[in-house]
Amino acid sequence: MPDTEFTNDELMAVEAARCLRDGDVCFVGIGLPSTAANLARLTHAPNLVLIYESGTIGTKPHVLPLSIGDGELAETADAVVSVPEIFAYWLQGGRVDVGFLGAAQLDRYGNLNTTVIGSYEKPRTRLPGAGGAPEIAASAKEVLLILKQDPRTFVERLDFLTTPGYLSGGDSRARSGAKGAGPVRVITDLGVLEPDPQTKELTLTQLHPGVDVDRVRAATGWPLKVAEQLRVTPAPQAEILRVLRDLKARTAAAHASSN
Amino acid sequence: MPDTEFTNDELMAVEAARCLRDGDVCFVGIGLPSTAANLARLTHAPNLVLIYESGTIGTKPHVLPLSIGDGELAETADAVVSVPEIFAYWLQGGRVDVGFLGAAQLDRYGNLNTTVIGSYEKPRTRLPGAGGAPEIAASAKEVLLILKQDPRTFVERLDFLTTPGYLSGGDSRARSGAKGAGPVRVITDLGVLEPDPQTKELTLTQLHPGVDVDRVRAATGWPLKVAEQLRVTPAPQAEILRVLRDLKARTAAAHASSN
Amino acid sequence: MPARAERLTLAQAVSRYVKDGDTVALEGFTHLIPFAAGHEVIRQGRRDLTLVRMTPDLIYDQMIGMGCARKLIFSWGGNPGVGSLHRFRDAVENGWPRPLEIEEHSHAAMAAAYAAGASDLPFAVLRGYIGSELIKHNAHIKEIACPFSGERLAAVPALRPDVAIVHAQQANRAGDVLISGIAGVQKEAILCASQAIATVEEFVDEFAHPPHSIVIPNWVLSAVCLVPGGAKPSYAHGYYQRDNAFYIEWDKISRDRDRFSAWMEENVMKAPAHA
Amino acid sequence: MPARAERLTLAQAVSRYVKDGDTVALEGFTHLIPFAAGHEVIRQGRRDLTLVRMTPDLIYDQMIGMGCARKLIFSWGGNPGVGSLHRFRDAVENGWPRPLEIEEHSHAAMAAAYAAGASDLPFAVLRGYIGSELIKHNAHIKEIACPFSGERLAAVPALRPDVAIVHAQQANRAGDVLISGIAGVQKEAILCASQAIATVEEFVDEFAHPPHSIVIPNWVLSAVCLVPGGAKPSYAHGYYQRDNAFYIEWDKISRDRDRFSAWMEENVMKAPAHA
Repeated sequence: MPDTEFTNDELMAVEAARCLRDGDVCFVGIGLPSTAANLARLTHAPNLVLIYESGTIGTKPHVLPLSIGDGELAETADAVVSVPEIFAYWLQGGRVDVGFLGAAQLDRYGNLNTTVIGSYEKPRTRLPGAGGAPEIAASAKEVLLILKQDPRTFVERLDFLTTPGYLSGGDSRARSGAKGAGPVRVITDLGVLEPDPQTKELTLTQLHPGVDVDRVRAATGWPLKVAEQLRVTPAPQAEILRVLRDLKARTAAAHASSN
Repeated sequence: MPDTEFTNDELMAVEAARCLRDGDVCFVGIGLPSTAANLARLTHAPNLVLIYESGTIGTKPHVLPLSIGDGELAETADAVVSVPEIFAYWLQGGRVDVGFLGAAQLDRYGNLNTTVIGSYEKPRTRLPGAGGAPEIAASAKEVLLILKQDPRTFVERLDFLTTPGYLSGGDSRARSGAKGAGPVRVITDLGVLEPDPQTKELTLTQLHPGVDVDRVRAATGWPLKVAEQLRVTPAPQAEILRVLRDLKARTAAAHASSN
Repeated sequence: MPARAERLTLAQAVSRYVKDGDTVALEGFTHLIPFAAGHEVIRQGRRDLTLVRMTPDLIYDQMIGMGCARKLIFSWGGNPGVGSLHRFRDAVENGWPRPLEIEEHSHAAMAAAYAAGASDLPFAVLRGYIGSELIKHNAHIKEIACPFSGERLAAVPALRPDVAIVHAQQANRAGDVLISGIAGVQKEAILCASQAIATVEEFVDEFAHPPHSIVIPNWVLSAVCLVPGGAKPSYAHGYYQRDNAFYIEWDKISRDRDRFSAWMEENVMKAPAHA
Repeated sequence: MPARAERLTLAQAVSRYVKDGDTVALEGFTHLIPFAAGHEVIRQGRRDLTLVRMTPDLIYDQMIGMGCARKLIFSWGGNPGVGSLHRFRDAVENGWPRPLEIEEHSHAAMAAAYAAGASDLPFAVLRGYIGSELIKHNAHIKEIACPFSGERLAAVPALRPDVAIVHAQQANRAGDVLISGIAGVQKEAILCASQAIATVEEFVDEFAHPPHSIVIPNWVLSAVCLVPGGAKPSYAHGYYQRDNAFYIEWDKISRDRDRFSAWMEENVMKAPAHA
C-alpha cells in the first residue's frame, strides 16, 4: 500500500495515538489500544508510560504483545508488580491518566456492555465479561473508547451495563463517586464522538476523510447528535504510517517465529 | 565462665529455645527472643523459620541483629517482602506458629503493657508503645512471653492494656475474636508460668535451679498460683551453652567492627 | 508447625489434594498458566468443582467442556487476542455438558478478593462496580460505608479456595519456588488456599534471582511437582514462549462439541500423566 | 500527565515541598531512614508539622526536640535495641519544647493505613486491636462489620500525608529510584502522599537489579536529590552499615535538654546543606 493510502484500522490507531500526550500514563489493553499507545510512544510521545494490567509498569515492547501478559512486557518494564497491586496502588490509586476501552455495545452516554447479548440469566450470546473495564472507566482520569461503528454496537439500549460511561447523562456520573472524567472521546472507523458538556450525550464532532454524516447516522442505533462545526480527521502523515507498518511487520515476524 | 555455670539470661534464652519445635514459623523481635530463636535454629531446630517484622522471611543470620531490619536479615532471607505484606499476608494470614513478646508490665492473665506508666493522658513514663505486639498476640498460633520477674513488672493491675493475653480470663479471649491460643508460657529469670487450663490465670509450673517458690512469690505483684507439681528447669547442657556463647561472641565482634 | 512442600508426581498431588466438590483456583495471569495440572484434574475425572480464575483461558474452557465444573468464579472469560471461549459459552448458553453456575466479578474485585483471602480477612473493599449492573446479578457484591467519612464503597467476600495450583520456573532442594516475570495473583492464590500445589519447570540447587522474581517458601506449599512444559501453550518466562498459533487454533477446535471431545480424548485423556 | 521527578538539591526540595503545618512522612523501616532530609527540615525551621512514621527513631526524636512537630502519628516510639527516645518522652511527659499531640497505632494498623492511602481508599480493615485499650484513646480506630458474615473487625483511616520523604540506594538518569534490601513501607508512603521526595546514594546509568529490589518510577516522585550517606546513622544496604554505637550514644546525648541542644547546634544546624 502506498504511503498516502491507509486502512480504517490504521486511521483509528493513528487518531487514537494523537490523543495521547507525551508523559501520559496509559493503562493499555490488547489490540487497537496497545497499537495506538505504542505508536504514540514511537512517534510524538516518547515518554508515554504504558501500564498493562498484568502488572508491568513503564514497559517498552519492541513488538506488540498478543496477550496482556507477554514476556517482553516484563523484560522491558521499569517495574513489575502483582495484579492486586496494579489495580489497588496504580489504577485505583489515581495514577492513570488515560484508560483505553472497547466494547460489544455502547450507548449514547458512553456506557459499555461486554457481558451478554440477551438476558443475563439466559444469554443469547455470552461475552467475556468485565475484566478491568469497570474500574478503569471509574478511576482513569480520562477514558478513550475505540470501536467500530455499526448499529448493533452503537445501540439505543444496552443489554447489560457492564462499565460506566456517563450513566444517565448530565451530572449522574459526577454524583456516582467515580473519580475520573469518563469517556472523553469515542474513536470509530467513521469519525470521533465527544460528550456534550452539559448532557454528556455523545455527539459526532469529527469525520474521517471521505465519510459523511448520513453514513455515521446509519451506523448508529440512536438518533445521533451532530456538532454544528464538524472537523475532518487529518490523514495520517507518511512518517507515522511508516512507523505503524514497521511495528506491525516486526510484530508479525516475531509472533510467526515464536513457537 | 566454665561450661557448667551459666547466667540467668543464658538460662532464659536456652529455656525459650527449648520451646521451639523444629519447623516452627517464628515471628521474632530483637533481644532475647532473637537470641532464643537463633539458638534453637543453630541447635535442635535447624528448620525453624524466622520472620522479622521488617519483612524478612526465612532469614538465617550468622550473627544476632541489633535492629529488626539489619542488612544481614535481608541477605540471608528466603524472601523479603514489604511491611504491609508481612503483617497482612503472613502474620494476619495465620502463617505464624510462635510469636515472642516482652513487656514493661504483665498481669495474671498475660495481658501486656508497653504504652505508659501512669495515665495515658499524663503519663509518668511514656513507653515505646504497641509496635507489632497486639496483632502478634492475636494472630500467632501461640505466644511465648520472656521477661524478668519483679513486682513492678508482674503487676496486680496494668496501667494500660496494650496487648491481649487472656483478657479477663476464662473464655474471654476465645470470645474476643483473637485467632491464636494466646500466651502459652511465660519464661522469666526465676521459672516458668503457664495459664491454668480453665481460668487462664498464670500459674508457676517450673522453677529454675536454685530458685524457691517464696522468691518467685516475692517477685510477683499478685497472689501467685503455684502448681502442685513443680518441675525444675534442666540446667543448660555444655553444647548449647557453647553455641550460645559463640553466637554472642560472633555478634559482639561483628558489631564492634561494623562502623 | 506447617508441613514442608512434598515432592510428588503431578498425578499424586492432584489425587491427594483435589477432591470432587472442591473449590479450586488454577492461577497464572496469561503467564505460567498451569495447563498440565488442569489436564491431570480432567484425567482423574474430578466433578462438581467450583473453578476460580480471573481469566478462565483455555484451561478452564477445557475443564468446563469436560464436565469438571459446577460453578465458575471469574472476571474475564475470553480467549485473549482471539475471541470467545466456546466451551464456556456452550455451558452458560446451553448447559452443555452440564449447567454452569457463574459468579462474575471485575478484575479489580477479584484481585482484591484474593488479597483479602491471603490476609485472612472476610472481605475486600474497593472503589469498584460504580454504575455496573454486575451488582444486581451477583449477591457477592455489597456496599460498605467508610466508618470515618461515610463514603460508600464496594465489598466482595474474600476468596478461600480449598486448593490453589500454580506453575513456576524453578524449585530448589528445599522446595521453595521461584516465579520470575509477571507474577499475577499467584502468591495470593497460594496464601488464600487451604492447600497449594506448584508445578515447576526444573529443580535447581540455588536460585539465580533474576530481576522481577519472587520466592514462595516451601512451608506454604503442600506439594511441588516437576512438570517441564507444564504451562504450555501459555508461556514460562525464560523457558518457552506463548504458543499463539494454538490459541488461534483453539477457536476452531473448541467451536464444535464433537471436535472438542475428540481433541481432548486424543491430546489429554490419552496423554501420559507426568511422572 | 504527572510531572517527572526533578533533580534538586535537598535544600531546594525541602524548601519547595515541605511547608509549616504539613503532614510529613519520613519512612524507612530501620533501613534507609532519611536522616539527612530530616536534618534539612530542622535547619529550614519548619514548624507545626504532623510527623508520620511507624518507628519515630532518632530522626523524629531530633525533629521533636527541635520543635518542628505539633503532632506525631506512630506505632513504636523507642530507640531500637537501646531503650527510650528521650526527646519524644520529654515532649509527651513534660511538653518540652512544646506539647506534642499523639495518634498512636499498632504496626499492623499503620502499615495497612499506608497501603489504604496508596490505594486511594478512605480506610483500612484489619484483624487488629483485639482487647487493646488503644481503641479507647484513639478516635481513629473504629469497628467495622463484614457485610457478608457480620464479623467485627478494626478500621483505621488511610494515611494521606502532604509529603513523603524516603532515602534509596540509586536513581537512574530518568529519575527512577531503586530500593534494595528491606523496603519497609516506602513504596506505600510515596504513593499515599501528595508529593514525594527521594534522596539517593548515587546516580547510575543503569540499575543492576540486585535480589530483593524494587523500582519506583520517576513519575510518582516530585524530586530526587543526591545525598550520599543520607541515611546515616541508619544504614543503606550495599553502601554502609548501621552505626550501632551512635544509637547507643544517642541515649546519653538526648537524655539532657542542654546536651541535646548543643549537639544539634553543632552537628545539624551548623552542618552544611547537601548541595
